[in-house]
Amino acid sequence: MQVNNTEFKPKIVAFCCNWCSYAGADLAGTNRLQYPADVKIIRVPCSCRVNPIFILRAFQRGADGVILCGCHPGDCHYTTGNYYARRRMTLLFSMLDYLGIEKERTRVEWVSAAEGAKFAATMNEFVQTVTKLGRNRKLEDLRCRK
Amino acid sequence: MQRIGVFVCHCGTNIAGTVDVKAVAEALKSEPGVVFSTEYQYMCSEAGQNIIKNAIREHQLTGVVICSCSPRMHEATFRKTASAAGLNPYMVEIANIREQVSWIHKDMKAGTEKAIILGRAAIAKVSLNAPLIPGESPVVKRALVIGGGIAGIQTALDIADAGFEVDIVEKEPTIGGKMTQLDKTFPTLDCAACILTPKMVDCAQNEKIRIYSYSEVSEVKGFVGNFTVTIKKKARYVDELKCTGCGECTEKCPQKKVPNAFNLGLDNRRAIYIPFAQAVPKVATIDADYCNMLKNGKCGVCAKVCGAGAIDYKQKDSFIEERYGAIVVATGFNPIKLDAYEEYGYKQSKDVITSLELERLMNAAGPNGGTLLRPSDKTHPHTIVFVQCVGSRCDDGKGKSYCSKICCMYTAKHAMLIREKYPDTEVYVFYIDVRTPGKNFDEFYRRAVEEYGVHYIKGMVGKVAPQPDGKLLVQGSDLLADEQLRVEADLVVLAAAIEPDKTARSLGTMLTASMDTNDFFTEAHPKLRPVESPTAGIFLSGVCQGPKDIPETVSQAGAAASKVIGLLAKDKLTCNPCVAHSDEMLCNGCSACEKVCPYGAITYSDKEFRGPNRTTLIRRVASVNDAVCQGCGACTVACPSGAMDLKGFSNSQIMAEVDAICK
Amino acid sequence: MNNETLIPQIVTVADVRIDTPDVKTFRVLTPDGKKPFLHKPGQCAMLSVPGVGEAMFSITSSPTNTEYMEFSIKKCGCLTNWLHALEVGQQLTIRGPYGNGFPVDTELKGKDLLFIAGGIGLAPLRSVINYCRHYRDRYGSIDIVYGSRSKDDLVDYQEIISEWCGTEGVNVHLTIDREQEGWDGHVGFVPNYVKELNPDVSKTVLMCGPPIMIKFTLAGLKELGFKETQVYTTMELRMKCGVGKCGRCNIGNKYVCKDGPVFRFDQLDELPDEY
Amino acid sequence: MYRIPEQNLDRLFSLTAEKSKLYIPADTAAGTAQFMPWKEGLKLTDAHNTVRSAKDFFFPQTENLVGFRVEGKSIEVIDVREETEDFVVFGVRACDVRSFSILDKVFLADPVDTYYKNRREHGTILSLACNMPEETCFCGTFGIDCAAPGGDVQMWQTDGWFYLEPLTEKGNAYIDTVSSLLEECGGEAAAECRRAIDAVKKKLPLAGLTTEGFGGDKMAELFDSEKWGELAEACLGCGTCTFVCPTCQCYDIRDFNTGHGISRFRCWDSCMYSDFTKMSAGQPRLTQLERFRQRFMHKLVYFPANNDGEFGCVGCGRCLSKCPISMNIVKVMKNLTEGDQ
Amino acid sequence: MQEIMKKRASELLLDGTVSRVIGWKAGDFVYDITPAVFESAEEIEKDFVYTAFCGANLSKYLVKESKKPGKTLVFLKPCDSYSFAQLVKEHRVNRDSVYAVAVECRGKADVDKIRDCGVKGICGISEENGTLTVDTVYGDKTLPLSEVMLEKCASCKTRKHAVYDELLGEEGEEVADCDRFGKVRELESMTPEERYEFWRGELSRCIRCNACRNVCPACTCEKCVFDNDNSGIAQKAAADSFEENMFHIIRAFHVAGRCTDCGECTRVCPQKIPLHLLNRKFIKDINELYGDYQAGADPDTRPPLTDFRTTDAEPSIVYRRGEK
Repeated sequence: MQVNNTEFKPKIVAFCCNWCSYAGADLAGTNRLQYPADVKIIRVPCSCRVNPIFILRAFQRGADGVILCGCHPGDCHYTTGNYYARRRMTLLFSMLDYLGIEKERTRVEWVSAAEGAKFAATMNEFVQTVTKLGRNRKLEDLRCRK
Repeated sequence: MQRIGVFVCHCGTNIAGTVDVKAVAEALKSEPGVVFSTEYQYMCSEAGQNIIKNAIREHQLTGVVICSCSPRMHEATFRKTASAAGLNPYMVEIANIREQVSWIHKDMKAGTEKAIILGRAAIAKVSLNAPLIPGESPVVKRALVIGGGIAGIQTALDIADAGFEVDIVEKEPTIGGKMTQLDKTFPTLDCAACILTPKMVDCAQNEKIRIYSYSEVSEVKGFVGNFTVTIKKKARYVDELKCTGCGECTEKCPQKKVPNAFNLGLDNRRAIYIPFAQAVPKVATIDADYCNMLKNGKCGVCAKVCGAGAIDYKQKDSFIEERYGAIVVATGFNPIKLDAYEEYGYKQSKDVITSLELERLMNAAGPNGGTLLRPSDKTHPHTIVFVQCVGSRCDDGKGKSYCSKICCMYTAKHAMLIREKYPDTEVYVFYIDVRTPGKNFDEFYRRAVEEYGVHYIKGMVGKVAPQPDGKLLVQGSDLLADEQLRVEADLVVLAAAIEPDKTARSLGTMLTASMDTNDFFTEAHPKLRPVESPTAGIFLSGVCQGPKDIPETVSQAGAAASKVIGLLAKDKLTCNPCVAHSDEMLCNGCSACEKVCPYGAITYSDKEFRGPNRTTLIRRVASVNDAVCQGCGACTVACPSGAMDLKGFSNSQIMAEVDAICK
Repeated sequence: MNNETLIPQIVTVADVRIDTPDVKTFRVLTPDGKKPFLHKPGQCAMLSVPGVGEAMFSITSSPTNTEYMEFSIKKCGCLTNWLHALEVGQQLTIRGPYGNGFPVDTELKGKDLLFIAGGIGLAPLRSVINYCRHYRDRYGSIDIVYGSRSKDDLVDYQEIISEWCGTEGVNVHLTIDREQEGWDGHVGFVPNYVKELNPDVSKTVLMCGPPIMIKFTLAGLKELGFKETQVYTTMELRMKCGVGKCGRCNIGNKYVCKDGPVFRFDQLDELPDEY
Repeated sequence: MYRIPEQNLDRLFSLTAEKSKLYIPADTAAGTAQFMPWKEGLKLTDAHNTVRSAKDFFFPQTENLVGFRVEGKSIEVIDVREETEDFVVFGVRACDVRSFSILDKVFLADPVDTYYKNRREHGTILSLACNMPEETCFCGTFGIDCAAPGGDVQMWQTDGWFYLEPLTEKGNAYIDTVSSLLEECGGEAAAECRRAIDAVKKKLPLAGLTTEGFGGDKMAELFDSEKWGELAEACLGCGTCTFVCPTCQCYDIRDFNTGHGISRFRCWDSCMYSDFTKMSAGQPRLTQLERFRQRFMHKLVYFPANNDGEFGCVGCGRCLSKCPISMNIVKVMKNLTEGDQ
Repeated sequence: MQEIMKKRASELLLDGTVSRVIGWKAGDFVYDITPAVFESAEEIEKDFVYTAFCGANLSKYLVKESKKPGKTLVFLKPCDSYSFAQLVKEHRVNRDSVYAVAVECRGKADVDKIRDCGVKGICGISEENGTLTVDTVYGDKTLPLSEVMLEKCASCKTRKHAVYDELLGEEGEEVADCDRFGKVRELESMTPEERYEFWRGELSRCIRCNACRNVCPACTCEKCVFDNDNSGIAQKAAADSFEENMFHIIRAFHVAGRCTDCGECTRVCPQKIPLHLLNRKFIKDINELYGDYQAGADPDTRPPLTDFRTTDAEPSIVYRRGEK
C-alpha cells in the first residue's frame, strides 16, 4: 500500500432506473446542477434489476459507496419493481450492517424524473458521507487493489 | 471478441467545453476490443451519423460506443444509424458524457477522467452485447369486453365503431349492469334508463358486436394480440334464437315466489323471467333454483305456452372458445354486504335500506311503481335519514379503507328528489365530509342544501334502533353543534360502500392482471397509463379499476376502447427484444420469477432432459413469453440460480460496467 | 528460482488458417519469431488466453518442422470461441510439451502404419503423419483413413491432397458421412470403410476420433484380426496442470496428461472404464 | 534426546519465533484447533488435532502462480513467486507428518512443483507424539506410529516435560537455535511414553482395521464393486473430506481479472465436486457415484499402484469426524471388504 | 421409537405402499449416522437407526428420490418437515410420490459438544431418559443430553410438524420459550467494529468446502451460481476475505425467505462457523419488517422476497438503526 497524500476521492457507483432516476440525473445535468465526478451512473431498466451481487461486486472492485435510485414507490414504470427492490435492499443493507460493514456506504433513494435537484443533492450528500467514511476496506478484494 | 468503434461527440461546446474529447477518444482507443476511435462536432448530425456508418463498414465493427448526450435523447437515433449500416441496432451503447459529465462538472481534468471511465464502462458492456432481433407476433383483430355494464357497453360500441369485431361477455341474463337499476342520474337528474337503453339496443343491433349474456369467462390463455378465451354459456333453458321475448311464459309460470333480484328482492318475480322490459337480449331465462320442472320434473307450463317452442329443459352449460387480440375488463362493482353493521339495524328492520334499494323504490318500474313507500308497511315515510360512508373510509376492518366516491352525489340526488316529490318529508343526511369534485357537482349539492332544505349534519350515526311503533330511532352526533342528536325516522337509507364484483379476483388470476388488496385492477401507470393493466393486452374500463361515477366511467371506457383500437389496428406487434430469458439448464422450476413478474410473462412446463447414463429427467422449467415481457428484470434477481437473465442488461454486462467503473 | 512448469511463455499468433467451418489452424511463434519448444509427435501443449481460460491442445505440426508450431482447434467452448475470433498478431501463452506422444522411435519403427481419423481427430495424428513422411525410410507403408461429416469438414484437406497424396508409399482414403455434390470419393462412416478396405493385420494402427467412431472401428479391427496391442489412440480429458498433479485427468492410476495421451488399447483395457 | 519443562514452553516459542516464523496448534474462538502464527500469549491447544491439516503449510488453499498484464494484443508474464521465509511448525501429529511424504511424491515428482518445493525446503517440522489418540484415529492401519511421529524433530510430552529428538539435519539445526533452553537427557522417559501410547493404541476401536484387500493390484475388482452405489448414495458432493484431508492434493488453476491485470492462481479443488472433470465435450464422471469412487480408489488403489504400495491415506480420522453425513474411508474400507472376511 | 419406525417402514415396504425408505443408517461409533435409502425390510432390520444422533435432515434427498418410480417414504423430524414443505412449495419435490412419516424428536445430540466437554476417544454412547452415557477409550462419562444438543435443537422453535401423511409417536408443541434470535440480538447490540471483528473471526475459518450449501434443503439449484463459470462470480476456495463474505452473504440472501431455519448449515460446518446466525438475521428482519413468516409453514403464502406491501419500510430504516 503506498501512502497517498492527495485528498481521498471515493468511488461511487449509482444504479439508476431508466424511467425515473436516470431521467432525474439527466434533468440535473440539463439544469447544470453540480455533483462530484466521483459518482458514476449505471443505467438499469428498473431498480428491481439490481442484484445484490452487483452491489457486492462493486465493493469488491474497489467502490467506496453504492447507491440505488429508482422511481418513487407506486410510480414504478413496471408497477411493482421498486417494491421488490425495496425489500431486497432493506434486507441486504441490514445484513451488511450486521456483518459490521458501514451501512452508510449503501443507500436507496427514490428520485423521479422531475427531481433533478433531488438527484444532485442526494449525490452531493452521499459523496460527502462516503468521503467521511474513507476508503472501503471491509468489503474489498485485496487482489483488485492497485 | 468484438470489433468496437468509439465515437466521441463534442456536442458543439456542450461537451467539448469541459471534456477533452480528443483525449477521451485517444484513451479509449487502447481498450480491449476497440479497433477504431474518433471524435466529431455533432455525432447526431447527418455528417456525424455518416462517420459512424462508414466506420462500421470500413472496420467491420461489431459494436459501437457513442460518447454523447443521454441515451434517452439519441439512443434511438444511433441505433437506426447502426442499423442502416448493417449493424444490429442493439450493438450500440451510449456513454452519457453530457448530462452526466460536461454539464455538471466544471473541472476539465475531472470531467475528462470521468468521461473516459464512462466510455470504458460502455465498451465493457458492448463487448458482451449480443445482436438482438425483436420478435413479432400477429394480432387477432377481435376484442373481448368482460362485463356488459355502461363501461363495457361504451367500450364495445367505440371499438365496433372503429370497425373491429368485439364480444361482450355478461354474467347476467341482460347487459346494462348497475345503471339499469338506477332511477335518475346526478347532476342532471335525467332518467338512467332513457340514456342507457338506447346504447343497449345499439349494442344488440351492431353487427360487429356479439353479446354473450348469462355467460362467464372460464379460461384465458395466450398473450397480447393472441388470447384464447373459453366462455361458459350458462344454461338458461331457453333457446335464445327462438325466444321472441313475448313474455307469455313469465306471466303464466306458476312459481310466483321468487325474490326479484333486479329489484334487490324488494318484490317477487316468476321462476322464468326477463329481468326488465328493456332487457338486451330480450330473452327469458329459467331460474333453476326455483323452477318446479327443473327441480322435480313437475310443471312444464312455460313450454306449453311458448309459441316459439323456445323452452329447453335439457339445456346444458356450453363452452365456446374464441381468439382475441385484446381484452377489456369492465366487471364493475356491487354495494358491500351490510350484515356486519348491526348498529344500523339493516338486518333487523325492513325500513333500513341501501341507496340502491332506494333507487328501485323510487323507480317507476320498481316494486311500488315509483311511489316511495316504506317496505315494511307500505306507508309514506315522513322522516328519512341518510347515513353516509357506511363501510367507506373505514379502518375498522368491517368496511373498505377507500372512499366510494359516488355516495355523496347520489345521496344529494336522492334527498333532492324526495324533497321535490314529497315536500312534507324531512330529510337528514349524516356525513363525514361532503365530497363534490366534479363538473356541476358542488352546485348540485348546494342546491340540495339551499333550495331543497335538506338537513346536512356533519357527524356519524351511532345507532339505529327499531322502535315498537315501527319508527326508527336514529342516534347520532352533530359535530358542528357539538351535540348528540336523536331523530325518529321512518326510513333510514345507508350509503353502502362499493366494492369490485366478486368475479374480479378469479378473473384477475386468469388474466394474470395484477390487482390491489381491495381487488381493484391495477393500472399500468397510475397517471400515464390509467386504462391499461400492466399485463399487455389487458385494458381496464369502469369501476373495476377504482370507484368512479358514470361520466368518468364512460370517458374511461372510451379511452380503453381507443387503446384497444390502437392495438388492433396493428397487423403485427413488435416485441421489445430486451426481455428476460430463462436458461433451462439452470432453471430449478421454483416459481420465484413467476411470482414477481407483473405481466404474467413467465410460464412453467415440464420438459424432458437428458440425464446421466442415458436416462431421461423430467424437470419443471420456466419460459418467458417475449411478447408479454416488458423487460423490468424483477425475475432475474428473484432467481437464485441465475437462470433468468435480461437481454440487453445481462448480469455479465452490468457486472462488466461495474468492473470498468471501479477499475 | 527453479524453472516452473506452470508458468507459461508467450507466443504470438503468426497465421490463422480456416480449415472447416468450425476448425481453425493457428500458427504460433515466440515473440522473437522462433518455435516455442521441441516436442514429440502426439504431444500436447497448454494454450491460454489469460482471463479467458487455459486448455490442452494437440500440437498438430510435426516435430520436424523447425520453424513454427501449429494447433488445429475446433470451436466448442469459451476459450475456443475466443481463439476463433482472434486476429493475427494476438499473443497467447503456452506451456508444454506435455504427454508421452506416439512411440515413433521405438514401437512404430519399421512398421506398416494405418492411421484412422475422424473429424478433428486428425489433428493429433497430423503431426505423426508428417513426421513419418519426413522420415519416410524408417517406416513401412502408410495408409490413412480419414472421414468427416462432409467435404467441408475435412481438416487439412489442401495438405492432404497436395502433399500427402503425393508422397510415395502413402495411401490416403477419404470418406464423408453423406453424399454431397462435388464429392466423388467414398461415402460412408469410418468404421465401415475400414472394414471395406480390409487392411492387412500386420499393420500398426494409430487412431483418433469421436468416441463412437473409436468404439466401432476398434470392434471392426478386432473382427479383421487385429490385436489390441497393435492399436494406439490418443485421449482427451479435462486437464488443468498438464503435469499429473492436479488430479482430474486420471483414468485409474494413469494421468492422461502425463502417462498419456497416447495409449495402446491393451493398456486401456487394464484401466477402469471411465473415459 | 533433549528436554524442556512444560512451563518453559512459552520461552521455547518465543526463542523459536525470534529466528523464524513459528506456527503452533491453538484454539480458535469456536473451540476448534488450528495452526496459528505464534504470538505472545498464544497457548498450545488441548485438542488432539487441528481441523485443517498441516498440508496448508506446503500446499496452501490458494496461491498465486503467475500474473499477466494484457494490453491490446500483447501479453506480459509476471513472475509473482517470492522466496519463502524459514518457518517452524510445532506439534504436528504423526499422521500429518506422513502426509508430507505422500504430498512429496506428487509435487516433487518430475516436473517438480517449485511452489511446493520452495515451502518444503523452508519448513521445519516438530512433531508431537499422540498421548491420547481419538477413537477416529487409525494411523496404525497405514503403519504409522503415533508414538514416534517423525518429522525433523519428534517430541513427547510426559510428566511435565517435553522431550525432543532431532531426526534430520534441519532438526539438528533447530535444536541448535534453541539449545539454550534445552537440557540433554536420556531416552527412558520418551520410551516409557511410547509404551503407554502403544497400550492405548491397542484399545482404539479401529485398531483392527487393515489394508488387506486394497492396493494397486486390486484395481478391477474394487472398481467394479457393487457397493459403491450404496456407499455414495448419501454423499452431498461437498468438499469437506477433501479439504480437511492431509493428503488430498487436487487443485484447480483459475484466472482472476483484478481490473489491472490477470492473476492466475491455484486453489484446492475436490474430486467430489460435480464440475471437477466437466468439460465442454462431456463429463467422464457423471454421477456422485463415480466421483465418490474416484476419491477412495485414488487413496486405496491408484496411489499405491504408482507409489510402491504406499497408501494415500494416513488415518488421521478427520474425515470421520467432519463428514456431514458421516460417510468416510473407514466405512468404505470395511464395506468393500465385508464379504471377504 | 426406533422399533416402531422400523416396523412401520417394513410394513409399508412389504405392502407396496412405498418402494423405498429414506432413513438413517448405523455407523461405527453410534454417533456417525449416515442418511440412507433402504429398499427392503431386511436392510431396515439390519441397519436402520433412530437415535439421539439422527440430526441429519433427510428432506433434501427427496429432490432426487421423489423422481424415481413408486413412492418414497421419508422420516421427518419436526424441523425437517418444514424443509420438506418448502421444497414441495417450490416444486422441487413431487408431493404425490412421497410418503411423509412424521417422527417425534426431543432434540439431537452434537458429538462435537460432547468432545468439547473434554470427552476423548468415544467408543459408544447410550441414551436413557435424556442422559447420555459415553464409553470412551479412557473410561465412562455421563452427560445430560440437554447440554450437548445440536445448536438447532437447543434453540428448537417447534416440535410440531408442518406436514405429514402419518405420524409416529406423539406430536409436539411449539416451543414457547424458544429464543432463537438471542444471539442475533446480541450481535445487533454490538458496535459495527465489534460485529465486523466477530464475523471476520468466524468467516475467516471458512474453507469453502460447500458443506453448508450442499446440505441446505433450500440450496437445491441445478447449478449454483458459485459453481457456474458463466455467472461471473464463480469461485472455489475463497481467495480472500471478500470471497468468504461474498459467498456467505449471497448464499444467505438466496435462501432468505425460503430458509426454514433447520440448522443443517451450522451442524455440518467442519469449522463450526455459526452460519445459522446469518439466516436468522434475515428471518428476524423479515419477521420484524414484513410480519412473521415461517418458510414451509404453509403452501400458499408468498415468500417475503417475492411479495411486498406498498407500506413496506424504506431501506433507510437500516440507516437509522442504532440512532437513539
